[in-house]
Amino acid sequence: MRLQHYLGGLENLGPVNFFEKKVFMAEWEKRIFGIHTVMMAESVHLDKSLPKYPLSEVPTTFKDTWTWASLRIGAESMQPFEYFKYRYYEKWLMGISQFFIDRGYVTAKELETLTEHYRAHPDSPLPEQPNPVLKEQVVRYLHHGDSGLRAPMDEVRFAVGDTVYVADPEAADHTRLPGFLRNKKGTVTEVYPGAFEYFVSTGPDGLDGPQHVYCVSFLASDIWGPDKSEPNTVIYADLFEDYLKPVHSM
Amino acid sequence: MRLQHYLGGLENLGPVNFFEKKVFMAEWEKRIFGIHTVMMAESVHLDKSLPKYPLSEVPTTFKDTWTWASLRIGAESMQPFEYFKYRYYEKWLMGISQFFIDRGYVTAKELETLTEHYRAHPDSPLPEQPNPVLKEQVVRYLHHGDSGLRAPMDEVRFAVGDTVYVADPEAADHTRLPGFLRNKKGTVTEVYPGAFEYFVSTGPDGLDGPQHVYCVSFLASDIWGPDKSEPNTVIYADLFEDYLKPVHSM
Amino acid sequence: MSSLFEYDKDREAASAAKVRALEALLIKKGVLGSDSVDAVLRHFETVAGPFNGARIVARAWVDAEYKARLLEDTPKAIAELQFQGMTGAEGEHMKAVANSVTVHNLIICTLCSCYPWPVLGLPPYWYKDPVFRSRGVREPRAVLREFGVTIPEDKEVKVWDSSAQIRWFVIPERPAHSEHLNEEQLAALVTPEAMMGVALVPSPPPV
Amino acid sequence: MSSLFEYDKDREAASAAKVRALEALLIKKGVLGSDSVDAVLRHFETVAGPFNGARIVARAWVDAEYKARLLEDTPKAIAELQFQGMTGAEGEHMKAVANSVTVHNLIICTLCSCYPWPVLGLPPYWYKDPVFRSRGVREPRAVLREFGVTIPEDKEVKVWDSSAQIRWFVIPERPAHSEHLNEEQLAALVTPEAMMGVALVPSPPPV
Repeated sequence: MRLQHYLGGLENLGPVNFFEKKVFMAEWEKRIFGIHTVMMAESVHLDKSLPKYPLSEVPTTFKDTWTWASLRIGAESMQPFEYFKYRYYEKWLMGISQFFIDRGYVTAKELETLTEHYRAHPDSPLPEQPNPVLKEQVVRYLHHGDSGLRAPMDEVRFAVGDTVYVADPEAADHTRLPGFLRNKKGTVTEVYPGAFEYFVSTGPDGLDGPQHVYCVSFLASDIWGPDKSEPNTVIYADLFEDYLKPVHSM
Repeated sequence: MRLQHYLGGLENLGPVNFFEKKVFMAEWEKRIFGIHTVMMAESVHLDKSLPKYPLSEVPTTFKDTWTWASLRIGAESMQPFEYFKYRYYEKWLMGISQFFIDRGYVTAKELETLTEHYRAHPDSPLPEQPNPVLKEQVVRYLHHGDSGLRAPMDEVRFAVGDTVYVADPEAADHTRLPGFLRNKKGTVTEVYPGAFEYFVSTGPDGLDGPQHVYCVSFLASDIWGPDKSEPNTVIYADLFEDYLKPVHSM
Repeated sequence: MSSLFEYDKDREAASAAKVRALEALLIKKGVLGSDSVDAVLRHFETVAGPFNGARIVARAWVDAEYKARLLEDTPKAIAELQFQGMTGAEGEHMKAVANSVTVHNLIICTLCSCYPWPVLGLPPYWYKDPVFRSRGVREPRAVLREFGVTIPEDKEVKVWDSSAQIRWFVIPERPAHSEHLNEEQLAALVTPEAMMGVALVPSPPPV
Repeated sequence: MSSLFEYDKDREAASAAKVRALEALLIKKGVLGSDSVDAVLRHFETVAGPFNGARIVARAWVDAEYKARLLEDTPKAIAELQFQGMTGAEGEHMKAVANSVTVHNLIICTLCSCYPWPVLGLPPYWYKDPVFRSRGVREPRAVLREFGVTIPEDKEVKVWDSSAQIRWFVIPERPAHSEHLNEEQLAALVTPEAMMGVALVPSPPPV
């Protein structure tokens, strides 16, 4: 487990920076957000997600799967102390640049050289090469999304009202199980209809193929202890089935 | 508790940077190390530590207590995520500068203005004002140190071989109790002769006035669990008496 | 305070040059069109944003049956309003939770920054910051107090941590003394913060 | 690897200017003399340093009775050698621990960077780095392997975490095939890393 999986519950962090309501701290951040979102809109997995997009008709040289998982893996697999050195979109820029280098779309040298160029000439324009069909797909994607919803599986392991324990699987690079819930006791409050595909395997962490998702409630006092928790507080989390164990297994 | 008190045991941090054997990464770091050490050598508490230094004969305008605790408080009370953004001596420079501003020795404005001057003229010299008597005290301090050793207290609460539990006192800004040992079970392996004064109160954390210090051993498997610890490994820590509870108190 | 997120000019200029170089290269290589990124940004100015959430909340305030349907089947009730793109990216599976005299709700994503884009747009920096993500689940009442919202001890606090498909948003309580406002005027009172559960909707100034 | 600690020139220049301004102001205000900081630095070139530890270790290797006294009462045995400043700053309460065929020792300070200055001088950057401080107590054997030292499972590993007065140092095992070396030659083999417990002392090259 890495520190970034255990953010929930760290103490003595000082005030939340509530006054910073900006979505982007700098203009450049909009561009990396946009690049990421276009990548999601042309990811090869979109012919398996809902709705099924006619991706073969979209003229793009992008031939990879790019989902939120891809982006999260970049940030979660960082050296934990490095994680805190960078602002949110700085981490996106690092992860996405590295992805394009690793997958051979651009070379590190190309990127470095052109970065120097734009550093020296910040107003130098981008190449003018519109791609109307891709633009249409981007707009379509933004309007219709990308769901991993599947038909329900034969066996639903838990029912509303069941007491469950949260598992503590090995998780090195990526997980959807928050650290503060591991090994805690909760109650199923909702069984979502259908099963959900995460599109990316998280390896030993357990996500691979469609599975049921549950909403599970936890008393704050069961998580932080009665002395160190606020009164009358309940935390709800959506958890994939593989992250839950029946109470008798403990 | 702050993250920096819980460093011991964090997982998935990647390799130790063993190849960086330098003590100072930049020349400027030597200067802040030196300033800190001179402050320790002219701290007003030195007429109470061993040996008792004739501090009143040393011509200095420094009239405060400055011990390791003073420096540690600066780093430990940082916002935890900020802690990881700065290199070791950067944190010293931040803490020590702030101390001199807070205590009125220099103003923020003076420091800022002169910093700009040296930024523009890095080779501009320091003022030439030697202080041979202070220099002598610095050399004396470095040779003879600064011990908080006191006569033993009447009651020594634990004996070699005793099983003890480690307390978990509130600790916001400064503690000498590593987080990973809190609430763990250990065995006293040595009772150090005499009592020790820490010179600085740690408030609700508990250090205040002289107390006995014990060497306590912990099986790695008792700390990290049998599945997540290396075999045949024992951790020894020196713990102040206030951090220990007898086994029957649990 | 905002200095926590403000870095020096050199660092920003380096990032700006790098992202521009990346976008230029991706255009040249055919991964992006030069109009692709702008299409994304335009979407969050015109289609997806807190203006949608505010209108949904206002409708729920003036129509109790609509509110019941919204809580029962959020996507279906939102579809009634015929906004565009309401099941689009990051809104595929949304769920509304309602504040009341007995319950206060707060949304959070401790692992990343999940957020219901179609109804709230993109999240502010503090929502993505590790400080909120750490504290929001451990001491939500203390965090709310910093935002000026004091929740009495006998009122339950529910924190919703997104870690799978669902993106939650909060229907705040309708403020007192707002009987004279119409639906559009009510919508104008609803802030993104209120729909995240870190703020209440204040009463309108007396007429 | 060392890039983890290497920052850009601007950042270093800003720190350098700030520390110089601070030192200049403190000199002007009479807190420091212009010769004070240099006196500190000179101490670590001439008086306190790993050259002392190496000579203590070599003596322990050639004289078993000295080694026994060193382990029994470290300050008293060090005093026999009549080095300067051996009970000085950060050496007021030192303790030697010995490696053997059954035990390997490692020193660490998880809370800060405590280190026995008189015998080892000042610690290297990695010792002060949070990564070593985190991992050294949890997986000392894995950390040692990265440094090229494999400790067999049946050999006990003892980790000494400084959190009060004692500053530990390690007497490494005398290397094989070193019978022909005299005390001074042996001292030349002893590295600071060996006295911290992250390295072994290699055998000298065959004559």
